[in-house]
Amino acid sequence: MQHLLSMILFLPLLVAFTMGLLRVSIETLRMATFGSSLIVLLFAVVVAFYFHLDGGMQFVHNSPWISHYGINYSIGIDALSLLLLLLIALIMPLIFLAIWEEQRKGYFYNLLLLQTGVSGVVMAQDLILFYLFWESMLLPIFIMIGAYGYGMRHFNAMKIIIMTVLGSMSMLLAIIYLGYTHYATVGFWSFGLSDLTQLAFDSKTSILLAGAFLLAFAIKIPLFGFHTWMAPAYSSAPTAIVVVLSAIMAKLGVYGLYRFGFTLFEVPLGFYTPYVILLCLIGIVFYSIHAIMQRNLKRIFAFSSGAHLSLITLGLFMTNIYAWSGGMYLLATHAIASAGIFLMIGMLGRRTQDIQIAHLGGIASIAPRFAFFFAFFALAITGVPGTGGFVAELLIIIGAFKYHFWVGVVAATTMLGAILFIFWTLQRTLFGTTQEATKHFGDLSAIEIGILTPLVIILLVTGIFPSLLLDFLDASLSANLEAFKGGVK
Amino acid sequence: MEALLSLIVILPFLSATILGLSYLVDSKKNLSNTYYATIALTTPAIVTLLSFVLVFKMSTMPHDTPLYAHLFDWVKVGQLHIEMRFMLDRLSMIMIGFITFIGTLIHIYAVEYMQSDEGFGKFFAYFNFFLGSMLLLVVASNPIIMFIGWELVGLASYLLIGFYHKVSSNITAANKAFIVNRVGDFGFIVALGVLFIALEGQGFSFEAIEQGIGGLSHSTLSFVGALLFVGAMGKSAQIPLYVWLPDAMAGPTPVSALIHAATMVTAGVYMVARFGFLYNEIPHIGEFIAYIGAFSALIAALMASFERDIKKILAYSTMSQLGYMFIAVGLGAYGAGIFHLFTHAFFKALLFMGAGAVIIALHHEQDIFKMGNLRKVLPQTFIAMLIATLAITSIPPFAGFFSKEAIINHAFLSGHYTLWIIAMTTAFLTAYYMFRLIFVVFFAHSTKTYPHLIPLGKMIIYPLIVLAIGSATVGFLGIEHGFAHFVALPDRATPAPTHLLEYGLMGLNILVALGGIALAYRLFGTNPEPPKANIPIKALFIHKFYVDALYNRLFVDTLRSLSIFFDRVVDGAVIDGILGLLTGGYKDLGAKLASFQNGTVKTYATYVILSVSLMSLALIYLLEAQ
Amino acid sequence: MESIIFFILAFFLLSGAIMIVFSKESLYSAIGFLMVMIAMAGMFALLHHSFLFLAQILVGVGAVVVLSIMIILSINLKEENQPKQNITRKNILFTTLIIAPIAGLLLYAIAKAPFAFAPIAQHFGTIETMGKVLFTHWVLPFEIVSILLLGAMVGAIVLSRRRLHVES
Amino acid sequence: MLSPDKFLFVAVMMFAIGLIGLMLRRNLFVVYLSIELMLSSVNLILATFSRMHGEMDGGVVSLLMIAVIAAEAAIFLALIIYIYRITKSVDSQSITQLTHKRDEA
Repeated sequence: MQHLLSMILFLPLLVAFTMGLLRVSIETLRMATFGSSLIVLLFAVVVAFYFHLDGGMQFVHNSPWISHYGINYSIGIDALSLLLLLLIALIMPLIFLAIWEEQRKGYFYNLLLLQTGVSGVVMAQDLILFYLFWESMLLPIFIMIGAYGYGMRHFNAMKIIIMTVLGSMSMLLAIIYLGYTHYATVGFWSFGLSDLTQLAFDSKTSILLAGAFLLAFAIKIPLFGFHTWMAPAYSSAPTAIVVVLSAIMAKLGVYGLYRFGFTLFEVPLGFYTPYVILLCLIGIVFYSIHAIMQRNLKRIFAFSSGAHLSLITLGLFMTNIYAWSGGMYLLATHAIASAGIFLMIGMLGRRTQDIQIAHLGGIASIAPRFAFFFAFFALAITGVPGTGGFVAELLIIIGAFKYHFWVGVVAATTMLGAILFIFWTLQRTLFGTTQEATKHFGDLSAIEIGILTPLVIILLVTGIFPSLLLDFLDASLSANLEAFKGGVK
Repeated sequence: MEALLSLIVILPFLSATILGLSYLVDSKKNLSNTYYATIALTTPAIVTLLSFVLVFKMSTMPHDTPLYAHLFDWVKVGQLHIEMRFMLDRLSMIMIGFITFIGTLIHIYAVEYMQSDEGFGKFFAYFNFFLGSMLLLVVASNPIIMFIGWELVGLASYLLIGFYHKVSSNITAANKAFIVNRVGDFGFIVALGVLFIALEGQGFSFEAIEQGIGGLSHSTLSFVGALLFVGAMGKSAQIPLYVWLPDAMAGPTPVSALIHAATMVTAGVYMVARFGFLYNEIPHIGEFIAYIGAFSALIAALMASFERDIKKILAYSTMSQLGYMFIAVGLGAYGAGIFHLFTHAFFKALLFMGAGAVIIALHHEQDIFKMGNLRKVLPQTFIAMLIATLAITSIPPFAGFFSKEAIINHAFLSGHYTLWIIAMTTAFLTAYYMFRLIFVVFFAHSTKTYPHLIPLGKMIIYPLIVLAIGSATVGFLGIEHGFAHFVALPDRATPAPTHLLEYGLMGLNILVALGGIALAYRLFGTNPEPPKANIPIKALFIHKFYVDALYNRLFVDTLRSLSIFFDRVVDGAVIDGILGLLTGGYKDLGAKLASFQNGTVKTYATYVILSVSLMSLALIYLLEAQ
Repeated sequence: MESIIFFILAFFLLSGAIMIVFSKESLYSAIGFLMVMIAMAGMFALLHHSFLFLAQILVGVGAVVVLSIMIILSINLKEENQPKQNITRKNILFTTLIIAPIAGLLLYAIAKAPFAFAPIAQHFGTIETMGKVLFTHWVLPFEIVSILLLGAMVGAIVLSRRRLHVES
Repeated sequence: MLSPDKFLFVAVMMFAIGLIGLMLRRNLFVVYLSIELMLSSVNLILATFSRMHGEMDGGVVSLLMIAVIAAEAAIFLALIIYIYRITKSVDSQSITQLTHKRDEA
């Protein structure tokens, strides 16, 4: 029980190393990766089972690592981390199923490393450890885009890495400064989150430090103005990576803000709040309009992703319980919905070899199941009632109205934003008459339906019985919100 | 009782799910249409029975004790406590009564109508889903759940309007319907957000809101009221959000019947009536609503007068009749408004189903000027259509007379003479364009024959007969304001009319209607001419005031060019430009430095010597300084 | 007497150096180099380094200079293959400007320090004393230089014999 | 009476002339000889200091330097021949393999 989290964390890495050392065949590798991801899912479910709803940080494990500088291997989870952990554990097996036919081994190795990276980000309670995982998840993505991507893959891989590293460098500097300050004031080095929260800074320093963290997260999310890596990276990346980018990695930016930004910098974040809110609001409108004229399915849904992440970030910065619950809820449901839609774009791409919208159409008349699932996920992204997205958007909009009237009005445009492009996209993708590329479009196979059905069920359950998940988050969020509000005063 | 109420909502969704799953699983089309039709018809039939049981049980109870059915807590965050709880009061009772009844008739009709379509199962999945959504909307006990139903109705209409999805223009129509509806929903959700924050902590069910709004400022209430009405505009196709309605005719005819009679468009009126307590606090917003309604009624009537497509004529007539309802609810005559909604459901369903019968008999011909003399060929349809037309033109004793008269009289008695004049004009136009349709389709070209007519089945004819009887008789429910008293909505009082005035107004109404019929007969009785755009004002009417073109230019083109602008300029030039300056700076610097590395050993030697020389200078300086 | 010899040697030394740098023909530069080497040997002799004097004559003059002249003659540069030298005034000025500080620093150092010759000990600079020091304190450098020479020999052979493929 | 200054002065002048040659000339022979010149000047300085302090160590280093000069001569001359074979010239400008080429970047 003590080492459950560590096992979740390092099992994929271990599998990757073992398989790599043994130089196994592609079949073995495929089975091993899928098996390991299932085991991880099992462990994650066990963790969720033993998780106490109102217990704060749990499954904490602490062992010294580089003790001279106070860097510890320190992990633990609270409700939100657990939520993300479950998402990761759920989505990874589906990705492995979706790339079952893949012959390039690099896919599997990189995805295994990626899984360790993203899981580590969610669990890390030590800032250096966090940074380590934060950067390590970038590397497989860089390799995957560069090696297996499409289009201008080298340029786009460079673009994503340069932009995100720009942010993480600033964060690293801030982390080191924090550790040093702990050394200077308390007398020994420490990078533990709980230690660093005790530190006090003068307002100017703390605003700079908070800004450094914010930059890293803003680029990862990405907020408006830091987003130009997003669409190229999405369009160049292989499907598996797009799913991870959209469903998991972007969410980790928000998670980082929540875990580190809001814990370490209650006051200075107040300084940034108006600007961040402005960026989020611009983002909601901007991304939606931007998506209209895109010609590539991946790019369209990349922008849709951006709009929703802006909405989630907005919810986070409203700092009231409605918006926080809504934000976290959207985090989960959008992860599921976007995983679904990008997996389907992958399936579509395998069938047509082309995801330019102009070359598609008429799928609904020859592949009704595909059309049903695709339309379902697209509608789930627009936040149709009955899917989880609606609940989340409703909560965020209410939270935004509580914050300020005009913020609420702009936040409510998210209801309009998604439909502007998604319905047109559906029209040109699914409906109408078939074209050259879609003439022999095969309907979904049993495996593919098996991949997508869990996602559909989750979306429906979260939409119809939202209190299940909301109650799960409520205690943790309320406690953190109280702590945050206390810190501000 | 609670269980029955829950079942009314749950059953249609359940059967929609079963139908949808069957359709998806059955990829080889093994399941027969009978299988789908059985499930699809059983559900609304059961639901209708249940709702009748409830209606009879409820009508004996006092009107202020609604029936509640609590299912589960939907959301509980902070002060936001939303229960999935259904409420059945007199208003929702009337609504579920006619929604389920007329909905069932349309289902029966649709089984025959859609018989040969390959998407038969899918169609009924959508149909049941539509019905369920509408019922959810109606019985919701708080605005949030109502909004869910509201949205789902929009989704269902999207799916059904775009049912023939191989033709791209149908999907465009469906998109238009959904997007315009969402614009309205945007108003709705903003209103709900403001209202919730204003009432935070007092609960958010309709009862709680009714108790809580006393403490709110007048401006807040006006704002909320106006924005809620924006939602109603979208759903009920009022100016300026009506553009989706005529295009929505792209769907199969039963869909049009369902949208226009029993579901969807009635939602806006219902919602305003549901929030009647709120609008009573802000009569000036109510007047605004009434004016919007009046102008919608007039404009729609004008457009209908120049339309050639039989379904679009009916669509505009719906918009026009909805305008009447909004006049009523805007002026506080909620009972009258709902009564017109009720009667309208009967005759509009009948009109659409009749039109559908004509269309299907003529191999999907929709242009009325290609029809004529159908009176002899389709006698049952003709009779049914005639009854419905008489009802909509408010000729006594047909249903529309009672309800429309109540509205027009209310406008007159409450002193809104402008509204009254507009309403009378519209009544005249209504009679004109409806009888234009009747004359052109059933009377004109009395020698025309139809060799390839498709015979109509029983399942098409019987619902027509039932509805014809309904259209002829349900109006009597409204005698002496019986209906309004029964619904027990918070109507605003008007001065009681003298008997002379009352009979005078009634006579005027009938006269105006007869005048319209006479004009229609004069122009179209024997030898009709299709409308020609020979004078500018006519062209304006025929082209629907160019509103579609205007909206396209104003919104669609703007958004598209904005999107391209964002892509090329904001992202491409500005943001990447700034980034490019950063990275490009390094690149240029690198290029400059690279030119120092010219490959010539001598130059390198020079660098070394130059460095040594500089160091020497520094040393000399330091030594001297000592 | 020693001063006169010194000035004569210095004159040869510096004029040889100038000849190296400024003569157009490589052969004249080599002859300048010869002068420098011989003058250097004389300087060693003046400094009582008798063994160094010998070594300089043997190695410097006998081996290095002769080798250089031999190479120059064997290459036999034609006129058009001579590098086109443009010793402009600007070049000279630039060079002087750069080198002046270095020379200045060195001269400054010489001028500042009080230098004087210590009295000569017996057997200073003879083979015997040199050998004693060389094989006691300086054994390791000596051996390293041996290896260096060996390496240089191998290198020279490799470079001048095989024609390596070089991408143009 | 001789003083070390004079020897040192001569050595510095030699060194400076060597440097000038190194910078000014393109003929590889001259470059080589200039380098030799500079080495020799250092040799002279070493010998002068050795004499100045009456210690033999300077002289020993000077001796080793002579060996180095010989080694250097061997390598340098071999290189000159090598370059001459490739480029058919003894111009230092003709060796441009180290250039940063833009198109390959």
